[in-house]
Amino acid sequence: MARYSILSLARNALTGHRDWPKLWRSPEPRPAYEVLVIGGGGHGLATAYYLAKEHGVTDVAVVEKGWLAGGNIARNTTIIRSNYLWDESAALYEHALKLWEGLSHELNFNVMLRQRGVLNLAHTEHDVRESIRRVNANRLNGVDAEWLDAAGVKAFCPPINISPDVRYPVLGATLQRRGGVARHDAVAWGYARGADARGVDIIQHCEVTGIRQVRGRIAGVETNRGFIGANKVALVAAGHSSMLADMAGLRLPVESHPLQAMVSEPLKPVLDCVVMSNAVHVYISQSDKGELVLGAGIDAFNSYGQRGGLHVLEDQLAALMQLFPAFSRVRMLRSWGGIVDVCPDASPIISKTPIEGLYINCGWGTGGFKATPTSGWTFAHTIARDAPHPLNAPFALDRFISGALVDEHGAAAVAH
Amino acid sequence: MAELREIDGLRLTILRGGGARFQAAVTGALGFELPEVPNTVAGCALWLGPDEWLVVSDMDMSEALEAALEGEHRAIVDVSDARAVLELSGADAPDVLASSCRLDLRALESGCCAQTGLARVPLLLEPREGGVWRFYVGRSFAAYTRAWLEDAMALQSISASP
Amino acid sequence: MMRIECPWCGGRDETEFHYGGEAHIMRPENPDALSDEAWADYLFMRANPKGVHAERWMHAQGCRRWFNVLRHTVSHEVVAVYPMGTPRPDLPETGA
Amino acid sequence: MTGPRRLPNGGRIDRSRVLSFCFDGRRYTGYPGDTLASALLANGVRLVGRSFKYHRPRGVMTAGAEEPNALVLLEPGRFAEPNLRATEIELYDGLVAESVNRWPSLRVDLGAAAGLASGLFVAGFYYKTFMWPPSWWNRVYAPVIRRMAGLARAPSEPDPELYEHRHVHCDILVVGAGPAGIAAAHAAAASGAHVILADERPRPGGTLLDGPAWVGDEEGAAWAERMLAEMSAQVLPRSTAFGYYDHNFVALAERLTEGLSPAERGGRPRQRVWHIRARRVALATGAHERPLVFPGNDRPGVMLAGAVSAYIHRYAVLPGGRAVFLAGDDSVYAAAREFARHGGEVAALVDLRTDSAAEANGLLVLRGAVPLRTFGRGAVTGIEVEVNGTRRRIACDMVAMGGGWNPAVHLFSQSRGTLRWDDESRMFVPGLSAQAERSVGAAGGRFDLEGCIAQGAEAGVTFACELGFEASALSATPAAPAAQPGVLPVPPKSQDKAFVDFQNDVTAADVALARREGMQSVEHLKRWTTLGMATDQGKTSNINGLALMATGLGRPPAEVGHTTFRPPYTPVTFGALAGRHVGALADPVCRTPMQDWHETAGAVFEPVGQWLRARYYPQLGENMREAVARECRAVREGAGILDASTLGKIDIRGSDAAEFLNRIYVNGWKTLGVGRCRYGLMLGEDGMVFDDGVTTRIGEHRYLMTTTSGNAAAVLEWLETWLQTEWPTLRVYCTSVTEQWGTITVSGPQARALVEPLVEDIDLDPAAFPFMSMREGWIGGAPGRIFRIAFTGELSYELNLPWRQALPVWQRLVEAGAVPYGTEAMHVLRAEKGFIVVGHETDGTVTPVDLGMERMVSSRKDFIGRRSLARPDCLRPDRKQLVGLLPEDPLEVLQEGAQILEAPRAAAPVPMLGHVTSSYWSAAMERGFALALVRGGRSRHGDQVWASATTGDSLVRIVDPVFYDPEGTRLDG
Ligand SMILES: Cc1cc2nc3c(=O)[nH]c(=O)nc-3n(C[C@H](O)[C@H](O)[C@H](O)COP(=O)(O)OP(=O)(O)OC[C@H]3O[C@@H](n4cnc5c(N)ncnc54)[C@H](O)[C@@H]3O)c2cc1C
Ligand SMILES: NC(=O)c1ccc[n+]([C@@H]2O[C@H](COP(=O)([O-])OP(=O)(O)OC[C@H]3O[C@@H](n4cnc5c(N)ncnc54)[C@H](O)[C@@H]3O)[C@@H](O)[C@H]2O)c1
Ligand SMILES: Cc1cc2nc3c(=O)[nH]c(=O)nc-3n(C[C@H](O)[C@H](O)[C@H](O)COP(=O)(O)O)c2cc1C
Ligand SMILES: [Zn+2]
Repeated sequence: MARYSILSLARNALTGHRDWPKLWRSPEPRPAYEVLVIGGGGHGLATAYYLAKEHGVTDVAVVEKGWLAGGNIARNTTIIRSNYLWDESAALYEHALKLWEGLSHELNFNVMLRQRGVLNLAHTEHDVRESIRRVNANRLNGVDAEWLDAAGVKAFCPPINISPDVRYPVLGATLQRRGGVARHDAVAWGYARGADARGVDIIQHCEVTGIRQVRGRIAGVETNRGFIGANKVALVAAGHSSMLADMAGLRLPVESHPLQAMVSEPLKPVLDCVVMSNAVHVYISQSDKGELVLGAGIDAFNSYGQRGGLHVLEDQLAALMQLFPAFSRVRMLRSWGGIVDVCPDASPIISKTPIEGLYINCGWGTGGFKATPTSGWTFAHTIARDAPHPLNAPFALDRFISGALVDEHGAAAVAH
Repeated sequence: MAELREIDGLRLTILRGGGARFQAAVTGALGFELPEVPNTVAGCALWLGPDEWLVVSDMDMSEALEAALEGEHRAIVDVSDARAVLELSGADAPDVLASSCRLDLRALESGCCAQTGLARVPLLLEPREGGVWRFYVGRSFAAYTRAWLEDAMALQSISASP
Repeated sequence: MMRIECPWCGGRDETEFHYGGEAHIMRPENPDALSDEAWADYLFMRANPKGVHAERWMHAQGCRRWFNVLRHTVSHEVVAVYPMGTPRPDLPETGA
Repeated sequence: MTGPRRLPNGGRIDRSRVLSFCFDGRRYTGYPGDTLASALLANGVRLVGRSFKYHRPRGVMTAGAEEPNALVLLEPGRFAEPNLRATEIELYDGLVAESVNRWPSLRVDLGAAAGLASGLFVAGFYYKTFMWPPSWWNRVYAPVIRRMAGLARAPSEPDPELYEHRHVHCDILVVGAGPAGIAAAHAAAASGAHVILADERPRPGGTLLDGPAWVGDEEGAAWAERMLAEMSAQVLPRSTAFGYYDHNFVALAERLTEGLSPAERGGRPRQRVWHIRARRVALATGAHERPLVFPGNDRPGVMLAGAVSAYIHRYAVLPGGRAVFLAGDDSVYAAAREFARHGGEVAALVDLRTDSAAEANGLLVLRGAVPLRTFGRGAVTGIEVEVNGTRRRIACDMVAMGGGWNPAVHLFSQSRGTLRWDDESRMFVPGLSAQAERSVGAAGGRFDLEGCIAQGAEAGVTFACELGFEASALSATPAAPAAQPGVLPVPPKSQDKAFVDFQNDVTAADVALARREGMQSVEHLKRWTTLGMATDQGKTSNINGLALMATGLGRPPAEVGHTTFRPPYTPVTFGALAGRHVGALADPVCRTPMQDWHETAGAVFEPVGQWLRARYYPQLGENMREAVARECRAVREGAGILDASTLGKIDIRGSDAAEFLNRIYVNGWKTLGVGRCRYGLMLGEDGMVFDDGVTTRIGEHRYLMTTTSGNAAAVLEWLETWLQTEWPTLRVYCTSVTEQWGTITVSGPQARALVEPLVEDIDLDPAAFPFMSMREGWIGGAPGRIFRIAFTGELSYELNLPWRQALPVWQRLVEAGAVPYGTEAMHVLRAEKGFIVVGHETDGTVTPVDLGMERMVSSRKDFIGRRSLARPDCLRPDRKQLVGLLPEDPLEVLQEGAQILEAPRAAAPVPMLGHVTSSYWSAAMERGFALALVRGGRSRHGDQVWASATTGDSLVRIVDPVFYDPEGTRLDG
């Protein structure tokens, strides 16, 4: 892998940028692999990367039905934080945040992590109580967290409106200073480049259409480019997880919903942190390019359409008008949707399955971007060792049977 | 131009039940047949659901209904207080309504009624003779609904002015 | 935004309805007789197809009746509306 | 005359009035009917903006919505609107606009230094650098990148203007009022169908206004006017269809005050978002001209040829004196002819093709030419072209280019219609429709006027017939003339920048570099280079970009494909989308019968669901704690009254009502006598507590259920769901009566004395009216009910009065000495009794057993959620259980949300045992106390543990959760 550096950039500038190598190869699929990862999103690519890097498993292919990193990784609002309520989640997401903090260097690819701080607003006494509960839990779990009153919120985020005269006034907020945003596509590209350099075959436009088992054991996958054998198959298909699980005869506690987001036209810097509000249902940040990036809640129904209804965006902007009345004259530039795989407890599944050689990583719903590094890291461990890492052990499929859910609905605000 | 007023003094009763015997008994008590066609009005009853009507009258009908329906599976519930009755009229009324109502107003004429939402408030809409739009709206929502409509009326008259 | 056909009130905007998820998930007759796995299946496991989905909707701002809908989860085309308690109708293959 | 480039006559401007406006601090004049862009061009202003990345000087390039360059900040100040396209701003007197993305000024922009280092700043460079030293990224690089990026400043003041919404249904919606759209609307409306015709521009006519056009022997604009006058369609000018959603739902943004200065707007709503549900949609959105990709194609003065014609005909502006026309298709010839006819000098008509038969009217035509570069510092002064191997430099002050046309398929594609690459015409045209829609005219790839009109009319008639209207058949649409395809770009050889995406500074070289680095899918190309992601969304650049990629890969454009078209077609104001759901109308506020009274009494409110409930009533000089303590004491020592009207109330009727309650609640209901009340707990099917409340049997087969205030609607829906979907044979009807009954809770030892004078026919004696029972009768002259239920532990009467008659009773009680108390005191009082509140003590993970209510849970029947309680995790002995906590320091009030620890805080991670769910100062106990959920807590009464809060850690003792009157001796007063 050609290393990127200021020098390499300058050298290439002199030669008219003729000599940059490809970020990754486009190999033809080989007949069989040790591990076949289905899904070239952030999580699938990170899985392949860590399989190679941490476990020396390089006989790996990632198959992606469309263009690389075109699923939810291409369309999320990039919020990164680790201030989850329950111990299990806090450990998982905090591990991710630590990986994030070294990721650009690890990958030799600038993923443009910007730790500008994430505010989760509280608008009711109930919100306040649950926010403080979470701050306390976070601190005890070693996750940085602060509680700000309304004045503190205003000081941290000057454009926000904390007037008590609005329908749902800002009473305070939790702040995670280490939280922030990153350049979503770069994360996937960086992992893809890193995995490719370690020998992983990344195969785009290769759709898995069937999962072959022989005597209860995984044998490989059928694809639109033919059968590919594999000793182990890892499903990391986000919104399409149910479809793939179904090919293996598995049912999942997952439903796929549209989740929409939008950007405004680019503006000079005006909002330096991430602001999320559960009660009025909107979240916003400003990207390095200057657009305001906004999202809301899911559309209610099941869909694979990558689009939702205008009313969801309208409600979300009405909510925004309470928080940032000055943004009223800003304009929406583009809106889009993704397909999010939602679990009943708003927590992911990173797990072995009842089928030998089949592993699944899904259910990240509206909030898996921030977990990308650890999702891959723990999943690689689970696949390579055929046993979960302690970090992902609580996120096994069997929790739906035992009832040991990790319910992040109640207290963890919008799960982005 | 549009005008909004609140109507007082109506008795509102939710009536639930079904079947031929029920129908007959209600007809006996009220003197007309309950509307069976969804979203229509017959006599003083508005269709709310396949087994549910709103009876609107000047006097309390519940005793008469209870008596007539003795032994039937039914519900007769006084909601005279639970719902406020507003009436919007005037040439601009449809435009004012269209500020938030997602129904096809062209398809609504007197003799019809429809439950729907207006500005996030659920309500029952009854177009009446003379271009009058009557709303039955949850009493606790009435002030907000009025405020919304008055605002829409004000904007409508500004937009209409040259 | 979709337009959904209430069997009683006719076509209304999606915003008037509440979505009820997958249809035809019967509450088990005798839950105590079920294994934890079988109970989990009832509680949580869903078909979640990409294609025609049998699902429940309730006309929340209208007549408040539940009904079943067959809807394509990619095109969002509503292909059938049918009452609660009736089986899923057979459909000719839709290419949607 | 307004500006040196204004033609002496012609144009669709009103010369009777001169408008004055200001751009970047300089005053100019223009006419009504001008856009800011046309007025600037008329005044000879060519430099109007700077590009995003390299801060290159830019001028007006187009005459419409596709403009990538001429972005301004309109009306700096309260009425500021960032990033508007000058080509769309209607001029008004006193208009003030500023260029954007430059500092300190448009002419001298230090950001242009980025252009000097542009050798480094190629596509994707961010990802390769700014990583050393690591700490510099956040501190140095990122802030600098951020400051460089972004276009206009964000508005900083609240919006002084309003926006509204409108929802309509129509038979046929026609988008675009060019010849095709007008013909469609005319034909459809003639049938009697309800037709809406919308166009983004102020004046209908489309391209008919852009050049000479004849419909038969009628002048084009006159034809348009006549057709519009004849038809009964609803015409919406200044209305952009920005989104085509499911089931023929199209959203439009109408600009109601466009062309008016802030002072002239008179409080009128600024914009209106139309939500249109159309049975059929005709898309007649025209086409966008494709720029040519050649080195230096971004210099101010380089424009689209069609735009040149449009400026001449719409605004009587000749945008240049001596021009070179670069033709990639025949329509450029027409523009050149118009330019010459109106006094411009055509230095040359440079045709990139060799085979055009277009009429040049004696202009100098150079065929088979290749543009090599342009010259000029501020704006273009010349161009170099290569013809037959020789280079020619031609002096000019304007270059007009046209590479062909791209149908405006945005809405079609949003409607999920699939596009088809047409090899013959070299463009993406609408393929298969997915909704009840048709693309007509240029939007459908049809470019002859006669054909556009015929196609439009045919769509109008067909739609009308499909919808059952009578429409006369028309003569068939004539066959399309042979396609006259434009040219697709080829990678230029020169090192100079040849721009593809003008706003985001993506060059042909960037496209090639992306390809070499493996970013070969158009989606990767877009995200690696930002091609097509600017505020114009690639209207002028997308097709050129993908064509370059296709050429580079040696694959046909059809295979390379296009990126996804997404709403909005052009940017839409946030405030417009929010509509009137702002300020006081933001969200419905539910009001109780006593709401006015609470407001007058100076109550502090808290949102609970859609209600605003009185939280406490501070009296002069009181803080919250004092007020709440006073209210609590009043209840414990005298009598308080609480407005409990917000509680959900559901009338449940039918012979199976008891059976139904049995299935819904964890406890049994079959033995409850008429007139008796019982507390019930309902679970989700997952076994977790969902809601609670008291239900009273008010008749043989009639119950009144109460629910928590926030959950009332959800519980009713829950009940209906089970009845309708699982148990349709149960004979039960549920009706919400929440707003039928105003509810006043009178509580305290003096409660009876206060209520007694109000009631006429109810014996309040505890023997006659025991705890947990209900009586009907007359209360303060109104027919009502009294419930003897007590959330405070004191003697209590919950009065239910008809909503409209509750306030007088409330007032009488206050006059008689009852002290109003709010939700906060209510919470303290109930917590002293160890009563839970759903949402405090529960969070969706708590079972009745966790709450110590296992004795309530019936083992003799099934109920919703029961099976889940038997799952292994619900049987764990170390589940978190409800306990009381007493801080060792009695003066301390623990923080709600404090975490419970075995020992004081140590290094993280510290194991947590649970958390404080409710915590208050108890006036009765004169100390702080709390409820908590603690791991295995029920067997730990007496243990000392720590409560860890943001404010510090405190030693606490685990106790029984019932703090006050555990024997219940006070219930009867
Ligand atoms: C609008 C939106 C906003 C969001 N905001 C945030 C946020 O702010 N913070 C946050 O943490 N998270 C957020 N998320 C969630 C986050 O994007 C996802 O949880 C995460 O990206 C999912 O993991 P992934 O990247 O691997 O998924 P994807 O990128 O969706 O990857 C799955 C891949 O599998 C491929 N695939 C599917 N089926 C097959 C098949 N049969 N054969 C081969 N390949 C197949 C897909 O094409 C896809 O590329 C948001 C999501 C959306 C949609
Ligand atoms: N190559 C050529 O010769 C060539 C090229 C282009 C156009 N033309 C001529 O152009 C005409 C095409 O007629 P037409 O009616 O198809 O197109 P048109 O361009 O005349 O009209 C389209 C109209 O739709 C409006 N519009 C576009 N998108 C919109 C949206 N989202 N919302 C609201 N309004 C929107 C435009 O502003 C315009 O007024 C014909 O006369 C044809 O001869 C010829
Ligand atoms: C964080 C973020 C920022 C984005 N910024 C822009 C932008 O500035 N301009 C733009 O056109 N699209 C922007 N997009 C949206 C993409 O263009 C695109 O809509 C999204 O990746 C979904 O893909 P699709 O629309 O092709 O389905 C952004 C997306 C994300 C996730
Ligand atoms: Zn209905």
